[in-house]
Amino acid sequence: MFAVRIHGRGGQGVVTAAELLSVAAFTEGRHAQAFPSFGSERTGAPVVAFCRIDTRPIRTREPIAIADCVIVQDPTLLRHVDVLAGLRPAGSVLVNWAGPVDQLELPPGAVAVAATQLALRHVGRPVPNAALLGGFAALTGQVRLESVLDAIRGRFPASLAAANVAAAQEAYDLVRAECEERQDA
Amino acid sequence: MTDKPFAITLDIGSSLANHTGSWRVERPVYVNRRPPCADACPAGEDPLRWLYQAEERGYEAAWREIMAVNPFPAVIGRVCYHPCESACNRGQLDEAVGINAVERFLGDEAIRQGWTVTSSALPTGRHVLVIGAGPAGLSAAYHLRLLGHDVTVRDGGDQPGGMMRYGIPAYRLPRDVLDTEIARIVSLGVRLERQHTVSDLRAEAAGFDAVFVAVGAQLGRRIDIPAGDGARVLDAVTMLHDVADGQPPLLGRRVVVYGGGNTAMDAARSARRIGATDALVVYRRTRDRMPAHEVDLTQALDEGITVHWLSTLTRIDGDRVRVERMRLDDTGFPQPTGEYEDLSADAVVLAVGQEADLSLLAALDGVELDGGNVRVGPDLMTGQPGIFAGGDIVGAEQTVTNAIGQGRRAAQAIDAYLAGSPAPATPPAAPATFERLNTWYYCDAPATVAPRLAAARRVSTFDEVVGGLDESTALFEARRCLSCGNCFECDNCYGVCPDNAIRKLGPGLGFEIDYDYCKGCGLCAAECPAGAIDLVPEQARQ
Amino acid sequence: MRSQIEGSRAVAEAVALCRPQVIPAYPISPQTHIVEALSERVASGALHPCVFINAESEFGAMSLAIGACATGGRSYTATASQGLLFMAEALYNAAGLGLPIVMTVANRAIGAPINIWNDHSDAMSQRDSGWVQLYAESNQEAVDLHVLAFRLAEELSLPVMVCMDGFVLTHAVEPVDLPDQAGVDAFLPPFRPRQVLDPVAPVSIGAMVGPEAFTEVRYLAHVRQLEVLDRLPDLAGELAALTGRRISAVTPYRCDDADTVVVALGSVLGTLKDTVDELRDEGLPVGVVGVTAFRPFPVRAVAAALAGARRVVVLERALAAGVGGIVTADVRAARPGVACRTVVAGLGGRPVTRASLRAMLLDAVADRLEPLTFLDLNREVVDRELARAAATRRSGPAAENILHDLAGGGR
Amino acid sequence: MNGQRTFFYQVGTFAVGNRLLDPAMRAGQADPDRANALTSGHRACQGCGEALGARYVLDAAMRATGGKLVVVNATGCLEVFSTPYPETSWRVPWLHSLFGNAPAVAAGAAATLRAQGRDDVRVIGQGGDGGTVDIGFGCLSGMFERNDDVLFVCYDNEAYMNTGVQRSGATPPAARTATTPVVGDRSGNRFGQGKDLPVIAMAHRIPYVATATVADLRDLEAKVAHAMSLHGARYLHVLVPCPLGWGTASGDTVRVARLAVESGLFPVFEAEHGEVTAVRPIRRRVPVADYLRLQTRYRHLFTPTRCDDVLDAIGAVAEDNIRRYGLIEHRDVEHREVSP
Repeated sequence: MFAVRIHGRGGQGVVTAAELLSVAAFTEGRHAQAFPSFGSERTGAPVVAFCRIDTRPIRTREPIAIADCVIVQDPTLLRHVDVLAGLRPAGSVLVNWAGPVDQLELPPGAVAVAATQLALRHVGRPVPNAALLGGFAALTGQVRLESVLDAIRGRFPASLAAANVAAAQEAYDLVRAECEERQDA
Repeated sequence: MTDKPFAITLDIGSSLANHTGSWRVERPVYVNRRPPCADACPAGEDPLRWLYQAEERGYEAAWREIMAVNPFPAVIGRVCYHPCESACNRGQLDEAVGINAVERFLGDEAIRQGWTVTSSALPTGRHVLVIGAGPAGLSAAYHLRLLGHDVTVRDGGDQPGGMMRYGIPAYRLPRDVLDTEIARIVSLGVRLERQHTVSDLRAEAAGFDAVFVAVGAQLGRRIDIPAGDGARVLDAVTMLHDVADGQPPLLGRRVVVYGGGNTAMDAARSARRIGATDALVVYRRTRDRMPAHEVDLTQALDEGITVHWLSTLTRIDGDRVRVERMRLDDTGFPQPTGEYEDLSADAVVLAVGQEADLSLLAALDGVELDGGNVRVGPDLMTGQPGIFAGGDIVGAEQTVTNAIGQGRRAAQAIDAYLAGSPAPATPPAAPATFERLNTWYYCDAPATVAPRLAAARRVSTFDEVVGGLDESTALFEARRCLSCGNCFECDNCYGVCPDNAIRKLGPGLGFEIDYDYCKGCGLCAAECPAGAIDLVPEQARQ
Repeated sequence: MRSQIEGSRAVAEAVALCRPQVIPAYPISPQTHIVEALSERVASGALHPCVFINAESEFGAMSLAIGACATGGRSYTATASQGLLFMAEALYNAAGLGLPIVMTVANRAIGAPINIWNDHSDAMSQRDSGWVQLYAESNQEAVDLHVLAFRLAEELSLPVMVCMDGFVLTHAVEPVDLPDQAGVDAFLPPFRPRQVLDPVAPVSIGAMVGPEAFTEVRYLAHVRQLEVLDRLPDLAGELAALTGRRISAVTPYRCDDADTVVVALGSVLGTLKDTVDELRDEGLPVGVVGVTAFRPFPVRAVAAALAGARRVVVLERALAAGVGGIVTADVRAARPGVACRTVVAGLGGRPVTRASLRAMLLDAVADRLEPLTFLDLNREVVDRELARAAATRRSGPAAENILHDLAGGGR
Repeated sequence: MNGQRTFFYQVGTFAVGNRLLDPAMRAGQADPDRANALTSGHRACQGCGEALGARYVLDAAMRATGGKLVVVNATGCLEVFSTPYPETSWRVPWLHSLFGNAPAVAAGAAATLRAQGRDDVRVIGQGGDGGTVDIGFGCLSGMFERNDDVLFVCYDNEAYMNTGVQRSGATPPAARTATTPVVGDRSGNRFGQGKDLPVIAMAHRIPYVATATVADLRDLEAKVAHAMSLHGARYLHVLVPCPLGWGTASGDTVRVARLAVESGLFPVFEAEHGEVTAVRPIRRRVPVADYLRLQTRYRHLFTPTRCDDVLDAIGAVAEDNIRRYGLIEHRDVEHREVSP
């Protein structure tokens, strides 16, 4: 079981990200369960979505308290939300951030990718979710990039999908490079 | 009920099992009430019945409906003063139905179409003598023939018709119309003996099984007015008779007619037609008390005749007459005022009433006279068995219509007499009053105004003054009938019953109430335009 | 076809496969995604012929469904929570008229205080409405139950409510296997109504029934509902031939030698099963009985599933104030004489965690469980409020005070 | 108005039939083979206006649709008196669901017919004023705004008669009901506009709105026929006097409905897409007192003393209607005033 928690704000595609991640896992023949934090929050409010990935059918329905990975779609949340709550000691953190990650007071393993910038460049709108999923694939290896890209292609109309695929691809490359760099370091 | 859920889903129309008639405390009943027109008709017609036929363009049927009662539709359609219209309930709504005009249309249509009547009764072998070929005599003769009796009519005149011919000017009753309707009666097999003045009734009655005396009131009443030399005074009856005979009297330029009845109007209007430039009617009371009918007065006034109201003739002197102004006392009776006025007059025509010559009957045993009239029983039989009398001589209203009614009643009484059985008495139906009508349902439709000849033209001729209705206007007029007290199949009862408890039986068959379901709400009665449904209390059952 | 899909969408797909002809709906969280997906399928022509109606209320929606169904149209709607309550009068009516409407209830709490999150208060409030109630454990089961529901409803002329936990299932994306159209068509023949508004064969539906027949009508309705239990195995078998998955009115899980068994409905069963697996691994003889058909209540099947249990815990997602459990009463009746505890859990969307369940089961096994337990109840808050209430004895919304307390204020 | 006036007949426009008219020009109710959608044996009170109105409307609709009609009925007198187990008086496909949902149930029926391509079968929803203007109003408004293909007919008897004459949103000012009693200075129902549902219906801009009464059958039938010739949401508001609730003689049902119109208190009109298109002019105007006096629910306005202020206020309502709808026709021909 691999549990992912995604933090973001209403309107940033947090729920979609969790769903796409589950689809990517599903296409790889694994079981996955994605679900949002069930709230009445409106656009802009902090929101959370979850994704479980397992090789066996997933029966449990409880919210993810112990996460293997946390994705932060909006770095401004870090000031208000304890995004690291329940993160396993060796858990991964992927944050949407254009600057150096050490500015963010995150655990050492945290990786930043400028997902909003990538989205603006490729999609034209500040929707960082696809890029972050690319980054997730690179960071955790839980899903293959191609599965993420297929999930994106299956979800959006062709041109929008292509733009998001490009963003995800580039994020994947950046994070992979970053990880390799760290490994090398 | 097959697979349908128990109790929740039901087969349609199953409530017919529930007989709601048990709720009823009053039951509606269709009735035929006596309409005011029929009630008022001296001839015994039931105009509603023939208007009903005419409404459907069943003109021949309508005419035959009249002919069953009155053999003179075309005549009556002209000369009747139509008390039916005075009584007509529609008069309280807008204007009375022009019953008379429709009757004339039907009578004329019969003449145009050549419709005839035949008697379907088996010959009785009985022979009735009718004395007088006026409206009463001819009506009696007609009905007696329809009943299968042989009839002989004896009349002293050159032509049959009596007062219809000699009392009513041709401009009101064209002679060809009269002749045709009389000929139709004669053609039924009536033996008509003209110029046969009966003076010895006992002798003449020999060989007859019954006699009907209908000699009419042919004598102009004379009154005592001081008259000087050279005064030219005539009575209206004689004058009109002479005019009818084609021998009009010379009256001069200015004619004064004294009297206020229809005969006075006829005399004045005839005077104008035979050369008088001025015709002045002197009458002792006011217009609203005048016995002449409004329509006659109006037409007379239209023709330039003037009326001197509240005036009596006190003296006739040469070419002058003196009249005294009158005033009405509290009882409406005219009282002299002592104020006088002189008028110039080349002739004075007295139209102050008519009397009968009853010498014919006076000699008979058992026959009683009462003033100027013969006393008869309810069956019009005089004190002498087998001798009946009717028309003007029995003291009834002296109109053609009444005379026709008298003739019919006499025929029925004679028939019963000959059969040795009293005429069956049917109790009169309850009246169809205006209050019973639901007038909402009748369209607003004022009376058709009959076309009239131009006054200028009618003064100089005896052409008919009042024109007839054409087919469309007659139909319209007929359809204005409210059918008071009698169903005319408007379907209202059938429509307004909330319980569908009225069955429609088909054209001409009316309706039937299904008392299994009728709850007695009374809507049918309330919404019946004609007031032809009564609500009667249900009887308690044992 | 198996796909990774949101529960609401999966249900919408399943409903669409059943070819409903009329779908009236009024939006209420968390049902919205289902009817949105259906409206899209109707608008696109993918679901045809079908009329989607935006009703003016849930009462209107159920009434539209009543009219549609009575006219012979396969009718479907979905609602939740207050919406279900707003339908209440029409629910009884649809059942009383025997109209086979299928409805999804995305289970949600009932206010006040208003709460949009999941529990079973809504459906439980309508348990006596005459509707068949089927509860889904997973989205897969929700899909299968919907297909089954139409067949069951139409065969028996009864309305069927498929209950799935709001958000927890409706908004969860997980693998679901959808049957193919041909398979559904074979399983579900065209709707042949027992009674129908039709000018060709007019009937009056909905008569007023007085004392002389009302008891009989009700008795027949009861018998008819019980027929569901007789018919369900056959239909489930037919459906299993199509899907490979078998639906049961009652599903025991590791009950064979269990002396403590938890009875529950809905999605909490998954978490419960994981918890039981955990405890079994530790050697505790515990089991779970999942109740899929709550109405009619499968008395014999529940009794059989609990035959070996010494302790029964009924995990309730609703509360009958003043009594406690709702399902408990029926379980007790099915298995009289066995100690039966009620645990009220997950009200108003509170997560039912494995940790809490585990602790509760350990208590149960140790006979430490109160007859009525509120799982994860914040004792401190309620005690404070009760104390305050006892002191002031005033009416008013306790919720306000509790929220205030939780926010850290405390008065 | 739709009903063509036939002059030159003793009875043309106003009576149900008349043998003189071409059968095609007679009211449908004159037809010996009329549908009798509501047949004998029902348990309505004597002289029930609603029973009459319902048969008028449904027979006309059956005629207009060639018998292809289904009917949905709200709870109320009409439902109770027509379908007590084990008997029904309906001869049309008929469904009763609830008090407040008839418009929605009817719309549902229409939806099935549309989905099944049976557009030839038409749907009528019907109910009393309570089921229409009060408890059923939400569903009705929804049906209107969606323009569902339903003719909804309100049989307005101006109170909850089924439950024993309580006030409804359609109860007129000053009327006494069981819940607007005449006690002390209180004079029945309070004054106000009430719920003018025809006008509210018009505000939905639906294809057709009309008012009618059981006193003018031809007008009513013409309106039903016209309504059935249209599609979409249509509304017909029929005044149906209730002898029980109004305190009128059972035989006066039609008369009192007629007086409601002739006094100006019940405007008869039709509207399409929110615009008034035709008005039935007053034929023989009467003072409102003539209408009110027949009804014991207004008895307190006449005894023990005549309440001229209240009568004037009711008269003002009539005047307002007359002005608003132009109910007095200015004709060249002067017509005599005769009380009907």
